[in-house]
Amino acid sequence: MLTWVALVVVVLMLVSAVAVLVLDNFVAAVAATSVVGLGLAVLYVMLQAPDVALTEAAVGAGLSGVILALALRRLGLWYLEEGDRGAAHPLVPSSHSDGRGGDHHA
Amino acid sequence: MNQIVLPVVLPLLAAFLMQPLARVSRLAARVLGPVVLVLCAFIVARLWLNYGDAPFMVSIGGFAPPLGIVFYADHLALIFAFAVPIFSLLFWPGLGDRDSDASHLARRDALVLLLAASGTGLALSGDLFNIFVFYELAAVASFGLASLSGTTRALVATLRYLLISAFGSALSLVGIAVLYMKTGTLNLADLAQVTPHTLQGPLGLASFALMVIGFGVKAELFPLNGWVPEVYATAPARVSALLAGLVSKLAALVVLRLLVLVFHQPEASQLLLVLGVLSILTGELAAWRARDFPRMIAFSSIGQLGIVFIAFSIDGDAGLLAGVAVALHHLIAKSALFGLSVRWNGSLEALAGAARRAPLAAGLYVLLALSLIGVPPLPGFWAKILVLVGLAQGGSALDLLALIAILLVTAVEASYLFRVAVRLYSKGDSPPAGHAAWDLGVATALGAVLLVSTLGIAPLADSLRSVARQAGDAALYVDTVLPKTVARKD
Amino acid sequence: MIELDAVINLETLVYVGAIGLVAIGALGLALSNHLFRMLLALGIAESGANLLLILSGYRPDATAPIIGYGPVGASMVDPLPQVLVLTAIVIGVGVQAMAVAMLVRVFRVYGTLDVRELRKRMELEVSTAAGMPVPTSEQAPAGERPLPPVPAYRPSYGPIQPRES
Amino acid sequence: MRSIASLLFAGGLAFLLLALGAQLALGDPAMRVGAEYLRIAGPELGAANIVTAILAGYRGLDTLGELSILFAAATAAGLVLGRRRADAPRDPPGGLILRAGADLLFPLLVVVGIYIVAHGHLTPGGGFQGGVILAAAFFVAVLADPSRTLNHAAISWIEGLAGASFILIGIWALVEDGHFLAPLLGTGTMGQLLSAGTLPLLSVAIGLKVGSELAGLMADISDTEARDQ
Repeated sequence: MLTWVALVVVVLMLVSAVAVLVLDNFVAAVAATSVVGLGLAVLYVMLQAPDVALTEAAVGAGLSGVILALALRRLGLWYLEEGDRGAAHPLVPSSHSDGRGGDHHA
Repeated sequence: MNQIVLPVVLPLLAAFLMQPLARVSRLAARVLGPVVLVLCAFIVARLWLNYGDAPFMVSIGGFAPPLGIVFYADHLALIFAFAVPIFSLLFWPGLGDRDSDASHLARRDALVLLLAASGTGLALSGDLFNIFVFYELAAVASFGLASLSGTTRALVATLRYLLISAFGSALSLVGIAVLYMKTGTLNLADLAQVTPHTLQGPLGLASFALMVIGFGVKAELFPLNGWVPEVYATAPARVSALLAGLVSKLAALVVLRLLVLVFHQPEASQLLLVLGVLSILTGELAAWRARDFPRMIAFSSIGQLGIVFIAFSIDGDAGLLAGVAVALHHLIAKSALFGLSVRWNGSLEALAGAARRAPLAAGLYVLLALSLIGVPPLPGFWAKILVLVGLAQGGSALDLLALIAILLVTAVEASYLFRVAVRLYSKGDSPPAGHAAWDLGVATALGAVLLVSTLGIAPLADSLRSVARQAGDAALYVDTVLPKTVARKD
Repeated sequence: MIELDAVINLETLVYVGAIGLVAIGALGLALSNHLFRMLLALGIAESGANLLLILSGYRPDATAPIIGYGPVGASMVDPLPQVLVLTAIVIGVGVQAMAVAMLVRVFRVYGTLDVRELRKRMELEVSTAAGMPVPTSEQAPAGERPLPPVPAYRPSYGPIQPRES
Repeated sequence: MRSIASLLFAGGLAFLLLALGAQLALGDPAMRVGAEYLRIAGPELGAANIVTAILAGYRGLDTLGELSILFAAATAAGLVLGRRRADAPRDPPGGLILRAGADLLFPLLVVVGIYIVAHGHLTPGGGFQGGVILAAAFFVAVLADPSRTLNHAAISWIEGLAGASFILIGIWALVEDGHFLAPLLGTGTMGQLLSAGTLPLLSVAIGLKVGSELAGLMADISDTEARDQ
């Protein structure tokens, strides 16, 4: 049973990790990194590492998510839908029209 | 003997207190850093004089190894533990600027102190993960220092450096995980005992490769050295001098310890040899094409460090001696060159006529260039000849390939270094301004060290030989750190 | 329910997951041209390394290394890798925060986070500051929009001038 | 071209490590020092949580290095971001729910953070985890209403003194016992709050240092003006 849970978590984590790389929307990408962090925390509990799980949950899923989200606002990458690209979002009065910084995959 | 931790923790203490102190007294904060560094150098020198004949071991917290972290001080470690505070002082960034923001100055001084502490820690530590931690500390402190000029180009260069370096650290962490899974210990002496029968073959090689690539980032080793020219072209010249001179040698020292103690297998040496050859070829050819002074000496330092790693790959004490000699020579010569680049930071064309404005600096440049190329009586020649002789004695196809590569790049090196020398002594309309007294003084002092060691090359070679023999003696390391009758605390 | 344990055990699963994370992170670092994306990829690679390290101390049927946490006398997992990972996690978040600070500054001046664009402008600025001739047009890829003007050099930490766009 | 090379590299790395996995004896670690820690860490240091015992005891120097790294990162970030302009625009305050929530959350987070720091030697958690939660507490307050700023002078005093006290406890041990960071003050009774000698003291220093460092870092980032219009 536990192995099933682990399988689901590992698959979810890998899918989210790929999503971080391919999602166009940076808010979604940051959310996906938080999912990776949460998955890690679950795996740490299963691997009998409660201290690490607590830290990973606080840091990987919480703190670093907050820092990255903050960065998104400062970098003008905070748009929730494709159509919002570049337009000033109500949440971010300071976002700039040039501020989307295209992401080109090679 | 237990005071050997002080040169690591006192700079940390000073760095932590720097900013509150700057709020109380600016003057105290400005002098705190140099005072602490002088104190550290003094402590190391005193311990070296009193106990330095045989290597000694200090367990942190009194926990007997392999449970606790240990510091291991042999001659080589003590040389670097002494050089770190001295070079940090020589290239202390706080002299002669009029920046008035006290908290800016306090932060900058704190970063240099953190770099010094991590450097001493890297030289002394005898625990793999502790080395990793100090390596990371050196990395983070150098990110801050590399972006010190505050220009956006420096930030871009630093960001790329950060990504490369952090990725390298992740790789070496994977290497540590593989190693720990098989051996169950992190103490270098303990590893030296168990790796011969637990970590051989492809697994050991993979673990070594991951760690060498990771720790090789700071040592400017081949795959992950793309950051070097950008950072040295944009960072303040004194910071470049510290990174290229000192920090790269400390990373090389870590690789040396890994090779001697943990991964004592021929495949590991061959891997190092190949990476070293690739480093010298890419580095020196790029230096030949460089059009500005800082990047030229940055690329040339990639090449020189490649020679160090080639030397380490030679079997036995001869290789260690050659590697240590090249590394120490490069530490002195390249630091002095970067000291000169404080003012000569522009394109090579702009250096025309600089010899008339700054005759001493131009003379120093010629001396340093001759030594780097390896012209006979200078120490650089002896260092290089040791490598070549070692390779010739090794005699395998790879060794001979490396030998040819070194000879080839020496010609390239001579061509681009002389090109600059000619330009210095040619006629020019607007030569760059002369150097500040401190920078010129430091470069002169380092040049004088080179000249003096030319005169005393025979005794110097003898003492270096004993240093190398000690550093290459894995059995001595194990016996010192893990004495047969385990002396527990109290 | 299918008996999964007969096919694969927890350790192997986690091992595959950890290696996958490292590989995906490496791939992201190599392929992406956006600095922020590269930072996210770096975090993923570090997570993979941490997971691998935890795995290096795990053994089945052992409890967490806290006395009184599991049944008395039960064997415990190796505590040392957990300590190392705690350290590594905190190092990782520190580096990440510092990188974010640098990203914010770079973006404020250059207005882009595309690595190729940034490197081009960095090269240009370095050349200009060194007094070297600017790389000629044949080195610039054809068909792209011309580079925006280089902001004049300003002393560190002065007020940031608005960039014309 | 580059993408193909990177794909090959990453794929090769993964393949290599997966192939080596067979030799790794997963789930059967060597436990060379690990078993020794499990055997003696409890009695020797008096801490029920062996992870904390190793973190602040056996590998206290690593922890000091880690605090220094966090400090270096915060220092470098402060250098990079510089001072904010007085007239720079700030983000608007969050909505009513966020502000009310933050006011409720703040005392809760502070209490939880202090609890986790203080019980690090007994239960999962310790200086780092508690410190992160403390930092979050202060940061949530700033996030809800950006016009409230953290007092930078206070932060720099706390982080300076917390870090210094960690080192000074170590130097005290060097003078007293002859070894830097050696455990002092006896072990006490395992399981009680006041046990494990200097470990809880070190834990508190770690918690304060990590908390103030991270709070300062986040405040610095959030304080920088958004891009100039």
